[in-house]
Amino acid sequence: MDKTIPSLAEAVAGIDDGATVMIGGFGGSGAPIELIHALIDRYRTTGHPAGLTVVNNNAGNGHIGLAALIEAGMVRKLICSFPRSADPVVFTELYLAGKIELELVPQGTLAERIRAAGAGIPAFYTPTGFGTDLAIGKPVAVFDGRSYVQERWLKADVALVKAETADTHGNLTYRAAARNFGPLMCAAATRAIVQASRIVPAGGIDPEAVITPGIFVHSVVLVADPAQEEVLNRRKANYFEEVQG
Amino acid sequence: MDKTIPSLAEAVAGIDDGATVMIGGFGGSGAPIELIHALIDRYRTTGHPAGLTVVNNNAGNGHIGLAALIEAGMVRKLICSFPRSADPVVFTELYLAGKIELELVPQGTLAERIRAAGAGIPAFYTPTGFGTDLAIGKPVAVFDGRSYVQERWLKADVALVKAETADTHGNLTYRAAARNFGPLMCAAATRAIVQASRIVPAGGIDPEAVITPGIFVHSVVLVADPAQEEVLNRRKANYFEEVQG
Amino acid sequence: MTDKLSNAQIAWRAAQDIADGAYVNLGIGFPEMVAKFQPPGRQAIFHTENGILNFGEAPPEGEEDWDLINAGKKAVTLKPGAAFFHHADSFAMVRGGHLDVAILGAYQVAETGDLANWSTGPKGVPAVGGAMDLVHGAKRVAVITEHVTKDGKPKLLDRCTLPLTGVACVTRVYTSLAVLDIEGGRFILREKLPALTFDALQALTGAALHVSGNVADLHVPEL
Amino acid sequence: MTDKLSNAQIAWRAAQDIADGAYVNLGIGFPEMVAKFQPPGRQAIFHTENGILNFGEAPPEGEEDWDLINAGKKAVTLKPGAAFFHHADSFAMVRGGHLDVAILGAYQVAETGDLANWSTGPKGVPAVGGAMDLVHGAKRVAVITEHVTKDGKPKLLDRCTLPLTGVACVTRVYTSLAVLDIEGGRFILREKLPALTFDALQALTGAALHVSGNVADLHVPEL
Repeated sequence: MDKTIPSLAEAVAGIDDGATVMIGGFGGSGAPIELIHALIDRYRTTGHPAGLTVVNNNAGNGHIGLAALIEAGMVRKLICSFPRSADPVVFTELYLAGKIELELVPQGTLAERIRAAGAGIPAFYTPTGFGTDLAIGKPVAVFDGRSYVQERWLKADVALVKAETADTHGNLTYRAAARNFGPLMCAAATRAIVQASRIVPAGGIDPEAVITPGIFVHSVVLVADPAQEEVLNRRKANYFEEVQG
Repeated sequence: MDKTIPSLAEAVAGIDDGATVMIGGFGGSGAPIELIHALIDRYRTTGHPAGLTVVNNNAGNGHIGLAALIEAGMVRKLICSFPRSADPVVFTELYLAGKIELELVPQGTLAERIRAAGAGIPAFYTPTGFGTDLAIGKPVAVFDGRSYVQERWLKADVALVKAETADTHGNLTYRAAARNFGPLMCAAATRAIVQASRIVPAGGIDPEAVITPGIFVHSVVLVADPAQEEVLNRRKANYFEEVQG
Repeated sequence: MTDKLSNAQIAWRAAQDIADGAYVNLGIGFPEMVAKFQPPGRQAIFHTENGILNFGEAPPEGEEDWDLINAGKKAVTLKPGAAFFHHADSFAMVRGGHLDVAILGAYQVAETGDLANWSTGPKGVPAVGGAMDLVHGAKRVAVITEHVTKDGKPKLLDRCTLPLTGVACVTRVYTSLAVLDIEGGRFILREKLPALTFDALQALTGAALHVSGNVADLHVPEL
Repeated sequence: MTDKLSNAQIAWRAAQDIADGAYVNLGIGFPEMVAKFQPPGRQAIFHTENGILNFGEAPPEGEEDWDLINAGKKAVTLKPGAAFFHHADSFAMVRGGHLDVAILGAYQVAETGDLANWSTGPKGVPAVGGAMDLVHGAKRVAVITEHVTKDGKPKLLDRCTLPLTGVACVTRVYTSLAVLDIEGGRFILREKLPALTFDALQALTGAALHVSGNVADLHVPEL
């Protein structure tokens, strides 16, 4: 078994128009910049995939990574908890112009909905959001005298996730707080595509140290020295200028 | 912050009559034998705690550990998935005599109910058990054309868990498949009491390697060379004969 | 050829349908035997409910590590690329549809796909383990079983009479006499022992057998 | 003493109520300041939604590790005994009642304990983050806030007029003028600036103030 894919372009080749794509990361920590840029590269060459629904905690920052994906016009709808950042201009302008749809989800509910999808739990109850505008239209139930909102699982066709070390079976470790949504998204997606800073043979990761077991991972591609969103933005990097210019 | 407790007796001192006690382990793997025996020791000296509800995957094996806890007469009710073992005579006789109550729960539902308790999820839907005797009386709902059973969280007053390494903050690692229910039970209990083969200062466990973060753990007690249920049973160990004689 | 397959032969036949790289859970007891018969060049990844992916055979006696066991509480070893995880993650793998195949034993299987394999009735101590989760989780749920009970009663029925493990969950049954798919609420006969006539098999089966396309000979090596 | 507390002084006052060893989540922005004012001898363990327990101060500029950030996306450092975990485990800590204290900012707080702190209405881009989870998760939810808005309107009200973050969740409010508990649907005044009369405070508050026992002087050091 070898889940390694030789190139970023091949890794993102099978993502269809209209797909729901989960993208790991919390802000720049864990953002799979190279996978995202490979997906934009493909769109700029082929016109596909378009009309994506993207699930991420945020809505991008500056003009690279998720922000560039949105700026390229590939995203129809965003499901996130916090569409603000140091430089959220790309999303903000499209949103205020009515050109991108937003489903705002409380962060813990977002995490749990994704976790539920991976765990085969179609719905669960949470106290989060009860009595607020974000619970409008959702079923409510009382347990032990307290009111809860029913939330549904959130599945995806594809997850794009950044890991630290992968083995050829797809077992993953992460780096510090870059872990965040990664393990949940791998399990919630029909196809989890992972960029890893290091790929080792099966047996190269201590079974005790595995954070995402390989059963949740479908493709692994090596990105040995991955970009860090925050570093790119501090030097005002711009996907479009760098690719075009 | 130091969650270390100097002795097993002190670790189990505050468990009340009628408490719900989760006990980690799957069969003998992860069974906190020393904590269980300390609890029996206390009962045999003081008559407390009695009338316990115990949550474990199994119902004990032989005459040590959980089986001995049941044999001592401390357990009113058992919540488990598989009350069979190589030598289940203690539970079997009491059960068939109507002297102990059994709530049988599918294993994955047991795990998820415990996980839900720790995660603040009062209820969730699962396909498991739909249409079977174990779903009788439970609410049913249809999502996306498929039928699911509503299950409730399962909380405990106390969890008794066996870890490999603990630090003074209560961060834990486990050994191989001894992990099983441990992380879930720590989070689901008001008080998680952990026996560890090794206790290190804060900073002694790599933050990446922590399996149970200390926030879920309340007391840690050192058991440097813990007994293994399977090994004890292969030499026909008996808690009562060894203590008495 | 004997008049029926041995357990090993049933397990062998089931093993032929497991693809290389498949994630597989084998029920405790008889189904564990399937692991022995992986065809050359194929390597499945075995999952056990108690939190291991990619475990291997039992260690030599005396070298057991009792923290390294399978769902049947038997000592196992690890293969390269193994992983440990807790019980909620383990059943996320099960319930979340991440296993390619689960192979289970059966008391009874119905043409509806219903399975009864956990309880023979109200007597004794009931025990369910992970069976109810597995039948609603794996992408493909197969059963291996004798075709009839020890006293000759059919185990393949129109409706199960014993307490159910799951509803409409089994899609393939490997028996000591035949291989059958369950499709649209019917048993479709795919393979049968060559010496056995359709009518003879039907007489040993408690539900109507259907044919859709070819019925192949069930050929299994001596084991 | 100035006529109202600075943000640092409000944060200082809130920090005095955090016990040694408490697990604490501080909302992004102003509440993060509370961490600076832990009394000597006490050490809380700070949780951040994005998966760290026991993080510490920002590193020196130029030494940031951008995989090691807090919920406000600011670089942090680790203290001994830190742990990483994924987002579902992180919010299990929040929702499951494992945090001792959450301290949040507020646009409005009602005597019912309702909190509004995520949306100023339908204009602009809404963003909620983890606030709605925190208010229903931590054992104690406290708010730190100016007593009135920049244009002098009360922020402590009988009912919130802005979109709610949570219902009946706040139990203590630290303002630039006073410390109040919320009990039984009422604001109970616990401390106020010595120079301020009860009536003057009431005039700046959009809900009835109640007294139950002593009202202490709110004393805070110059910071």
